[in-house]
Amino acid sequence: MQFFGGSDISPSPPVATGSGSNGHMMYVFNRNGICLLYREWNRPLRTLSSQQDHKLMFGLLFSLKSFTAKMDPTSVDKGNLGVPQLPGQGCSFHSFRTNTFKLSFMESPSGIKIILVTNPKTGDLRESLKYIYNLYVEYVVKNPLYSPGTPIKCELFNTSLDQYVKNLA
Amino acid sequence: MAPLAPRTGDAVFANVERVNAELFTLTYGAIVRQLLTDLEEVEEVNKQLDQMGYNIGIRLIDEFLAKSNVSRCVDFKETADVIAKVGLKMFLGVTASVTNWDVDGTSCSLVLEDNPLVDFVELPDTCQGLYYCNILSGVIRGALEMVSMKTEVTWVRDMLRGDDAYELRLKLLKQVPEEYPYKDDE
Amino acid sequence: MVGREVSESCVDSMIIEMVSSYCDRFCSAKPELAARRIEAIGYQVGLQLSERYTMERPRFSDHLEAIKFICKDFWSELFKKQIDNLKTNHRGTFVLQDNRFRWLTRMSIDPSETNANTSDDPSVATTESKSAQSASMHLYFPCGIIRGALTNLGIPCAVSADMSNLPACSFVVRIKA
Amino acid sequence: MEDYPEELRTPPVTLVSIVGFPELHSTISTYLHSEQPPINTLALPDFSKISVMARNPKDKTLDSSSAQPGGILKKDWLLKHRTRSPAVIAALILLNGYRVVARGRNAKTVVVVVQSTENDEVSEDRIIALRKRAEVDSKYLLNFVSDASQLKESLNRLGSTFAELANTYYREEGKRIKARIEKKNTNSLELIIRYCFKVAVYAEFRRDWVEALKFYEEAYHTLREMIGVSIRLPPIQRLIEIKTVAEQLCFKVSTLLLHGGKVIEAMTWFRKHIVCYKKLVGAPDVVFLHWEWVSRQFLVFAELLETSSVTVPNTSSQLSVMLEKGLTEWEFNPAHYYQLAAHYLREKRLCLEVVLSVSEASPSSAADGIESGSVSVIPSVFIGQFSQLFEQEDAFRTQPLTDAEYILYAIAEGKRFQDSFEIIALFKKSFEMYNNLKAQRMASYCGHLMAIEYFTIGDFSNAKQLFDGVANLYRKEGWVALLWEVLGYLRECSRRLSSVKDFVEYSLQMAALPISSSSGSQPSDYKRKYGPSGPASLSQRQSIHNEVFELLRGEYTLSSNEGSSDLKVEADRPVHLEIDPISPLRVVLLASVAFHEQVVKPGASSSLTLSLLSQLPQPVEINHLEIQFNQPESNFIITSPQRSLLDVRSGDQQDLRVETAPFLTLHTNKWLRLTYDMKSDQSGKLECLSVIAKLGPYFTIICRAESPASMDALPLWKFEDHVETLPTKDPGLAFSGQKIIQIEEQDPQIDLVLGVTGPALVGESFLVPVTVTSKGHNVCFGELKINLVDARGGGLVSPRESEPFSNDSHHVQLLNVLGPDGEYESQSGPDNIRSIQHSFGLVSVPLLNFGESWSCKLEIKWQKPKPVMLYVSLGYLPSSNEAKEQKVHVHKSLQIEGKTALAISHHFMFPFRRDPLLLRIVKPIPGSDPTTSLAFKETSILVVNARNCTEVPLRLMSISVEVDGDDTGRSCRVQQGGGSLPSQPLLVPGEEFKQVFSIIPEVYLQSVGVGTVCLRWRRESGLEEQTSSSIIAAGAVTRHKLPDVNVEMVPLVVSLECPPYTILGEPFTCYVKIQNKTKLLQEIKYSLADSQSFVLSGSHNDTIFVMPKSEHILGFKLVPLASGSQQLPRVTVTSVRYSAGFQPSLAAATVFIFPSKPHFEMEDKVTENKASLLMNEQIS
Amino acid sequence: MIVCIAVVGHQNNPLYLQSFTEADDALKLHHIVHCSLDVIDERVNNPKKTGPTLNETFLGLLYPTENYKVYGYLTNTKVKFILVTTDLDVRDADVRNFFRRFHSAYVDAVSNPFHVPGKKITSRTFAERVSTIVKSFGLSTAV
Repeated sequence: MQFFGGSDISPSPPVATGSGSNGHMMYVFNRNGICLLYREWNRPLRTLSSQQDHKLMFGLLFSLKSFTAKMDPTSVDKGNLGVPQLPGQGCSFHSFRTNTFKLSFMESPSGIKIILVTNPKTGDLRESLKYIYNLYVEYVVKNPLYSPGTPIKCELFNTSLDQYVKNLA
Repeated sequence: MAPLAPRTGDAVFANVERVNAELFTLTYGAIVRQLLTDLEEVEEVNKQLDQMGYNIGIRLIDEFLAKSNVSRCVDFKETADVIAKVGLKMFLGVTASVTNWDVDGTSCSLVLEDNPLVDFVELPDTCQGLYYCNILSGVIRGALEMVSMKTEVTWVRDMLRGDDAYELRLKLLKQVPEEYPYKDDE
Repeated sequence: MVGREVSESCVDSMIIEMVSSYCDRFCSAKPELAARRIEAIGYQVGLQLSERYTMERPRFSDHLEAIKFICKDFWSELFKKQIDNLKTNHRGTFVLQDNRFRWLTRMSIDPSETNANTSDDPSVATTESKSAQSASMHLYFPCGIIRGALTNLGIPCAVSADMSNLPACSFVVRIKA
Repeated sequence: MEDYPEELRTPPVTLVSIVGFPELHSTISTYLHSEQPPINTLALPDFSKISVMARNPKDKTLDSSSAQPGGILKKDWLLKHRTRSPAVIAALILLNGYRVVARGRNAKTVVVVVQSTENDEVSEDRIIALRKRAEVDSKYLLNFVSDASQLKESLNRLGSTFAELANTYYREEGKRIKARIEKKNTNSLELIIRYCFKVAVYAEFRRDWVEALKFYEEAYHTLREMIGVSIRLPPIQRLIEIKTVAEQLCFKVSTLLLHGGKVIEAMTWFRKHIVCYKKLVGAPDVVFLHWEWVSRQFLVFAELLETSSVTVPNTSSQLSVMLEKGLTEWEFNPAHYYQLAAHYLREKRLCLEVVLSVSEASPSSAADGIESGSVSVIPSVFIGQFSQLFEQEDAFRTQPLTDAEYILYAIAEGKRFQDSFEIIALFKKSFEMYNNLKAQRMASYCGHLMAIEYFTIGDFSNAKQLFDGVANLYRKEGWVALLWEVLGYLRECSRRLSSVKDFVEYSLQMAALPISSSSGSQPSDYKRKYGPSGPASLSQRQSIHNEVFELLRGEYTLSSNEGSSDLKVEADRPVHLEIDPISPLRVVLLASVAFHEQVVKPGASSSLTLSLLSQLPQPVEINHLEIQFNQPESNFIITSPQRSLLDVRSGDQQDLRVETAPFLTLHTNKWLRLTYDMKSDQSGKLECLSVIAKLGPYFTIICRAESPASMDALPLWKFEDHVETLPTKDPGLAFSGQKIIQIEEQDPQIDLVLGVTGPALVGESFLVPVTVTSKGHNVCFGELKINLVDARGGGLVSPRESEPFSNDSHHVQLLNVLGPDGEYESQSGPDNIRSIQHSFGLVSVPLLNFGESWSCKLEIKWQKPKPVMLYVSLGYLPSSNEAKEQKVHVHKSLQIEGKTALAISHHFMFPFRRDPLLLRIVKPIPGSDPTTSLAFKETSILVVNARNCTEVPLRLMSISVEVDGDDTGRSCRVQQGGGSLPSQPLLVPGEEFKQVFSIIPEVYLQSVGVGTVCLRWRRESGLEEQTSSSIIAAGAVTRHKLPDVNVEMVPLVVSLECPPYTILGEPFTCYVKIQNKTKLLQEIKYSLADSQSFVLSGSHNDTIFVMPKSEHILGFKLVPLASGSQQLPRVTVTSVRYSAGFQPSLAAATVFIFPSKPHFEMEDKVTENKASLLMNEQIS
Repeated sequence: MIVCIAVVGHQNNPLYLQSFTEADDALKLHHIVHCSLDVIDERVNNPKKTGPTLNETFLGLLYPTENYKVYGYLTNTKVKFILVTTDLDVRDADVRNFFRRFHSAYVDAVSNPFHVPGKKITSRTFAERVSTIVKSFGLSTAV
């Protein structure tokens, strides 16, 4: 299927190893912390209202980022904790793992944050996130009917996303 | 594993889907003319073109980042360079040179010898004061804003007005860090 | 500047922006006016393109020849493909169908709305029609191009388009006697 | 071409001469002339006249000697050979009266012996003697018999001989001359040319075109060599002569080519001719002669083309030739050459004018001499030469001219002609030709030049007319530069014609032309390159603008160069211009008017934007504007504060509303946009008609208002590149704005109610009550329109279907309009206009004041069950003074179903236990429903049932069977069984009603109309109260046509008689009565079957005979064995004659048996029984 | 030498007309060009008479006036180019070549967004380009 106008810019979808369908859910936030997309494939237990959920998730990332920056042994200038930074500034984490799930995270310099929650055994998903980012560009940003900053409602995107996440290592 | 190195402008341009420039050039020309008829005031047209450019910029930035593998745009100097060498190339197939930086490195010029927007174009006397390529400045402004650089982009030279090149002046106003959007008392 | 190229997304994003500024900013109140302007822009482009692309070729002897030119050379200049299917009633109406119209390939209507069609909630219905309308706004530009090109070739006509099944799109050309 | 000598224009014709016998000449010459090819005759009465034949001895010397010849071609040579030097001389002689035959040089001689009759014998020897004397070969000694019998053949003989001889003569002459050429015994080009010419001519005599062509061309070429070398004449005249000769040769050549069908060759030849002579302008003083000559070349060639009607080649081969020769379609077209002829004639005129202006400056003596005519110049013997003729003593003597003299002569000649008319004529010719070819642009170019010519000779009205035509084309196609020139002329013309209005219009047009100084930046050299107003430029426009506005302000007077009347604009001579959308002045002032709404309520206000545009180069100050509408009271005036209202308030417009605008100045191509409020109380459309601009005291422009929506691009400007702006700021308005606004009528304050119940029933006259109640408005001049329309579409009228029950073919009909109390509307008041048609009604409503109401009833009748839309609309004036108010309208509509009230059916029966034998003589046509047969003169029973198929109860008023109008008298007697209706019965919905009639057919016919069932009924309740109206009381009628029946004679009637009941065990008798109604003896077999329930006596089966017209009765005694209703033993009666069997039906053969004797009054029971039993029995 | 070159719109309105003569017979040239439209109509309306092959843009020699030759060219978009020259023997190839180059110049000119279709061509670049093409007329053999 022709995703990127035949260009080889984007990583070709990483080969799906192991049994698919271990993606739990995914968030896409923009630079203003608006949740553009929340998609879930397998979340047996939901306790919070979706707003609460989104807010918590964003908060988690936000602080986690400043923590990591703070902790960064390599860089000299350490803003004090909680001081906001520029996207891509300082170091950043790309995933953490709990006993029940793994959260993979990527942020584009334009502040688009993609969070993918999968089962703890999944491997490095950075490429996959990048690929998803490309999907986002192709099917959301370039959709004539999509106005930037609004929640994503694009069939093409959702289908190809589900498709992709379904057989994800 | 290390993130891929940012690509060169040529590499990117070679790989994106391209169309022949005529359609692009003529379409833009038609838009400008229509705006002139509808808005009558040249100043207003400049403004609207810039606005349109801005809107385009905030869309294009993500495609740019996605396809050029540029992972960080924190340093203004770098960023300006990337725009000139990769950004413009990737979309318009032309590159600009980045010149006369000011001392504190917050403003510079992008100089283009030629750009596909202006092929065939010849400003009529009635339209002096029109910045024909104003959409371009808008695009750059918008794109930079998306990477949290508030800038001011203005035309210094314009071949359509008889200058020897197209010169855009980029001035960095401030870099806005991203802040926590929610009230804490929620 | 022969053979000069730009990235496709330049054209795409410019057209997208053009449409949205006319629909949302300049003529937000009156869609028909916006449509008119967008069509006019397309018209001029079509006029100029036909001027360029018919250089170095003998004059067309009849309407059909001109239409065929649009379907073949003209279209592939613009979209790197030809019109997939041309129908006519031999009384001045032609239907040009492009099974995968480049400018619609990335257009996708809000799924919630599409399934909202089935629901009989009027408010949803209106939003649906709204999105359909804004989608159709994107067709005035290509319609204008076609009309411009044909008019310039001496065939005054009216052009409308239908995109009921994306990304296919069919343009209906009605030649004014 | 006409001024060429005839001999040059036409191919030469053989000439012979006959001498003697004048009486025969006419016969002979007419005959010869009619020969093919014809022969001209030179007839001489006798030899004394022979001297007239050309024979000038000089010839010999001149031709042979190589002495310098005086010229190239002799003027009279050709003529001579065609008229005076015959090829053959024929002497007509009588044998006896013989004289010597004088012989012309080289001419062939023939001696013709004339005999009155053939039979007078000519002796051989005399002939010989004669021949000897006359020295003619015997075969040229003909005899000519003049009497009728022989005449013909003699003539033939003559003719052929002459032809032959002539031919040889010309050939020999040709040879002789050719020989000289070949001998090269002369080096004088003149002679060679002359010889070639002669040879060619001789060839022509022989109709040898090829040779002719060859030698003409040779002559032509040789002539070409002469240029420069010859020094015989003074240079100017030398050239003149050469050109003249060249002209002749060229003419000959092209004629031959064209007639030979060699069109392309002719073209190329002619082109060469022009090319090689065009440069030979000659001395400056006589250039005009050259141009005249050139012009003539074109003219002649044009005429040649026209006369030899050539067509553009269209075969590919010709085309290719044409192409490589570089020829184009237009060169095949005389118009092309006429135009050039005209062009060069103009050239000539101009040069001549120059020369004249010079010569006038210095009048020379010689000139006087020549003009005074003491010396006269005449053409010399040689073509293209002139010499002057002196009168000395009594002798004339000619002497050659010096060039100086010649020039003077030529000029003097030149002066005598008014070339302009010639020029105009030529242009006109090509103008018309081009028009016929639909080559409008070429035509208009010619028209243009024509006009200029008129202009120069001061015929301005003609010029103006032409220029106007041309201007239109240039305007249409936007050729501004050309238009400018033409307008310049027009402006000048109208000045000369002293018409101010035109002058102003043209000036304004010019001033508004789209010319920026960049274009038309030409050196300011006016010489005939531009029109009178010089090259087009912005500055010119501005000066013209200023000039005309000064004129309009009356500050400047226009001098029409006649000096007669100076043109001034002033109070008693104001200027009004009208500008409509197609006027060329539209660029001067354009008024676009747009209402901001399309529809508005009366009295409510809407804004109106007025946009003015002018292309004049300078700002224009408007004193005030008047805006005019179709509703005059809406008109208003706009002034700028600078202006005082004094000049506005002129006369009648006192009461007009006055608006002010900040300023009223129009700048070039800038919209002046003004917006004001408008309101009108009058409903209907309010349209802005025109805008009147008053500029200056004496100048007004009335400008037709245009809607932006329907405003197309401006003329002229539409081809110019300048940023277009919209008449209104708001683009929406600019595209859709209209100069018309619709003012709604005020909403009615009236109730219009159609009170109606239930569906209508077919046949009844259905009443629809209509009530008008005033709720605020008074109703004046109210009028009620009623309309019936078929709800299913399609009219209510259907002429096709035959409508048995309605005299006209309307399915549904508006019968009438009844007053509120049911009596006819018409009675209520005379003022009441009212017209009723089948589906349309118009009723006037009396004046109603607030709160009052009025009502009426519409009486509608359905003939067919179908739904109908009823439209009722009320139009009225809310107050009584018609002047201001407009009608207000209320509309109501209602669909009414039409239903059939009663479904009627019927069937026939025979009386109980009485069965006539019907033989069915008529077999029913297969397919058609078998018609019922009734027995003649026998009673049958008709049962009619009517079912109420409505939802309302119906009261039956009467039922009867009526004779159909069409059949005459009663065919059968019908009686209502059980008397008439007891009391009018009431049928509830769905209920059925039966009515019995007895029928006795009284005519014996194949098919007999029984009649029609008429059911009179009316609605019960519901519409009760309205039945007060008479018609309603009458009730509605539903009809049911009974089918025709077939009446038959009955041979036998079998009737069964037995008691309706008996008692168990009690014996009783029953009879079978057989009536024989025929006059024949009838053999009847009968048989009787056994039955368990009865014991019976009497014979079981037997054959009996029934006497004619009598009856036979069979009786059986029976004893019932079982009780209850029992079947009697089956009786079967068979008529042998008709082989028709009969058995009583089961019902008829049933009898009730009581177990024991019941106790009740029997008598009337029986009758009761009969009556009820009668009902359920069918004809078997 | 080329004395005049004109572009005429499909409503037969002049879009561009430039003369290259010192003698100011501009008007005359206007007339010549305008008249030549009749010939073009003729050629286009009944093509059997046209010399060059059917529907070719180059219409060939339209008609010779006394001292000029007029050539025509009709684009697919019904725009006419008209060339007036004083050379008496012109090579077809040269004319064709000229028109080809002129056409592309024209196309670029009308591609200027500020050029309103069907209106006068006022572009200076166009004018310059045209004058160079005119100058080089006949010098180079047809490409």
